[in-house]
Amino acid sequence: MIYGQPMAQMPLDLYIPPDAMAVMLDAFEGPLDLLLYLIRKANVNVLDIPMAPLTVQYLTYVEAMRTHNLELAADYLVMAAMLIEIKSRMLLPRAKVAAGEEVEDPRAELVRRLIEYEQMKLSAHRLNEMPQAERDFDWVEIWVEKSMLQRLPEVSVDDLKDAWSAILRQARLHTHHHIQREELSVREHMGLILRHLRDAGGFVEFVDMFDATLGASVLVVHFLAMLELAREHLLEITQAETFAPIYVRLADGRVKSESVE
Amino acid sequence: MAESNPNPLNNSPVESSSELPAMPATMPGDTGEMKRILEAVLLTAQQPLSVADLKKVFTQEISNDVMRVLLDELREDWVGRPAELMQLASGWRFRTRAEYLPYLERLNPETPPKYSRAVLETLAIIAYRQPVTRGDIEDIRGVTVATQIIKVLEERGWVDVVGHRDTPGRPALLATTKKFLDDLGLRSVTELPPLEQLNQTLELADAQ
Amino acid sequence: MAESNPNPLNNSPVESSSELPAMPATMPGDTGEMKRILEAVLLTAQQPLSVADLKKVFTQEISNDVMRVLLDELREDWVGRPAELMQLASGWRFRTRAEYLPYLERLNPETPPKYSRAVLETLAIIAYRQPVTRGDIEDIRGVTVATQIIKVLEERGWVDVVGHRDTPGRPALLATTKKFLDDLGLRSVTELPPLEQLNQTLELADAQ
Repeated sequence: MIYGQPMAQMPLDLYIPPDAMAVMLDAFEGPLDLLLYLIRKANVNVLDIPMAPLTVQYLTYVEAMRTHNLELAADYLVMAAMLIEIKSRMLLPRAKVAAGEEVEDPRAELVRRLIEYEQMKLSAHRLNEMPQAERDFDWVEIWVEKSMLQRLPEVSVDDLKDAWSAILRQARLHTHHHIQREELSVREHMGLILRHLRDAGGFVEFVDMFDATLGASVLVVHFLAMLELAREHLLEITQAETFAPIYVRLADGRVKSESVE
Repeated sequence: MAESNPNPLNNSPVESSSELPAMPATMPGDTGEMKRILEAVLLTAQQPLSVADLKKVFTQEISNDVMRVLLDELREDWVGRPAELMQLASGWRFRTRAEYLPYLERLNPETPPKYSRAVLETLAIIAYRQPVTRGDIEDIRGVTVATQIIKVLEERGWVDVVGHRDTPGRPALLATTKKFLDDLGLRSVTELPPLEQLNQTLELADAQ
Repeated sequence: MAESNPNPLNNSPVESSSELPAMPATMPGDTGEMKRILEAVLLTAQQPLSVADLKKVFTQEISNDVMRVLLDELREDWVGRPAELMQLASGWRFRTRAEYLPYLERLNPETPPKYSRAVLETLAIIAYRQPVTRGDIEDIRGVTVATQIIKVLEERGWVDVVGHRDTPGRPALLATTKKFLDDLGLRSVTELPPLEQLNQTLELADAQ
């Protein structure tokens, strides 16, 4: 940075080459920045600013900027006016104040602003030195192949009930067909029997179709289901001769022929 | 899909590691650090990186063989970890292992897909009237049942063929499976909501 | 090698164990698997994830203490590796260690955003003096603040309007965002570098 070059005294007359001036103006973030530069460069205490030489020097810069037709921000002129005002107040004899009352230094506000600005300027520099996303590191973000996660629709019992209600509502429009009323448990056992026969190759001895451990009521339902299947010609119940074993056979030509082979 | 082969390296005829030389003595630099560099690059990559891309990362020249050894080692390092280094058609990239996807899903739940009315009605008919043929379902619904609908339910493992009705064409008899009961939290189809009330409503309507 | 500690659970000397309870006896499930789940989720995260987010991932209830232990262990597991698990303002996320950026840049030579002094000074004032109006910033900097400067910071997602001051014109009050803290690796503005104590000199001078 441009700080820290000690100088025995502030040069009252200072020449800056025109192109250097353009560069310098660019380098300053505003009048406070320029003032800080002048103060630091002269190595004077910010708390005891020699207002007269500082003002002269500041005005020299501003004048130089103006003569080089650089677009001069109004902020620089406002600051110039402020410096001149402080300088003139410094020249006035101090009014006597009652004991204990503080005497306000005309420079106090300027000093407060310079210090706060310098603090922020240094903080900006520090922030910029901290590791920053994208500039100094990247976020880890590996790939997720969402299609690998097969999402299946969820169905609840209520969905089925609603679907059934919809079917019934629809069925009113088709009065020609009837929806049979049967015990659901019988229908379930019809499925179980068919599955049992299918898995066993289509041919099972009657007694093997029943699991006595399931209890009487289940056995009854199972038997009813078997009779219903026979009535619907889905299976055959055969007995070669009296007292011979009874067989239950899937009334499925294909399966039957396979089981015969 | 390009990722269908979870371990494409083992059967890539050209680059199979058995043909590769062991880490050459001329291996430049510190291979541990080189792997860490590759890892950093691959962990942040927005798309798969080709071997040519990965070579650009290093200032020194790296042969394809060396790069291959490094990538193979890096992939080995990630065995047993929740992501895997994949070689895809367009290059290398890390990918979350499938078994961790349900956890990611819980973080950003998407609305689950839904079955169409046709699928639900078909399922309801099979559940309440099993065993039924496709013709039975069509009679009850009053419309043709697309093969696709039955297929969806079969693929889900909720419905299967339990036999064939002994009528012309020997139509398949469909019934619900044990998986269907498990998935719906039922012990038996008798636990489905009773239909008496619904049927009575219908009869009432029919009588009018 | 990065994997020098293949089973970090067995010798996890939980960093901050002095403040934290040891792994409680009631620890649910397999902690190794829980860490892998957390790792999977954090490696894929598109933004930092809060502890509340991370808890959602598990079906079982997990206490903040247990989550903290798991995260600390996971961070330990990544020591010496090219990425690090960071605790940031809005949660936890993996990022690459700064020394690997030159390699990443070689692959993706996008010029990272470099901010002008005006932007940086404005950012510093918003960060250290928040909430501030544009007028406050202009007072401190002694110059007009171009709309573009604020816009750059807003577009980066580092600064936003948090309210309006109840003065004529109801000027917008600007403050830094969580993203600003995340992007600088901070958990809170209190972790910003302390301000230079320049005003001590002022007090000294006043006393004279």
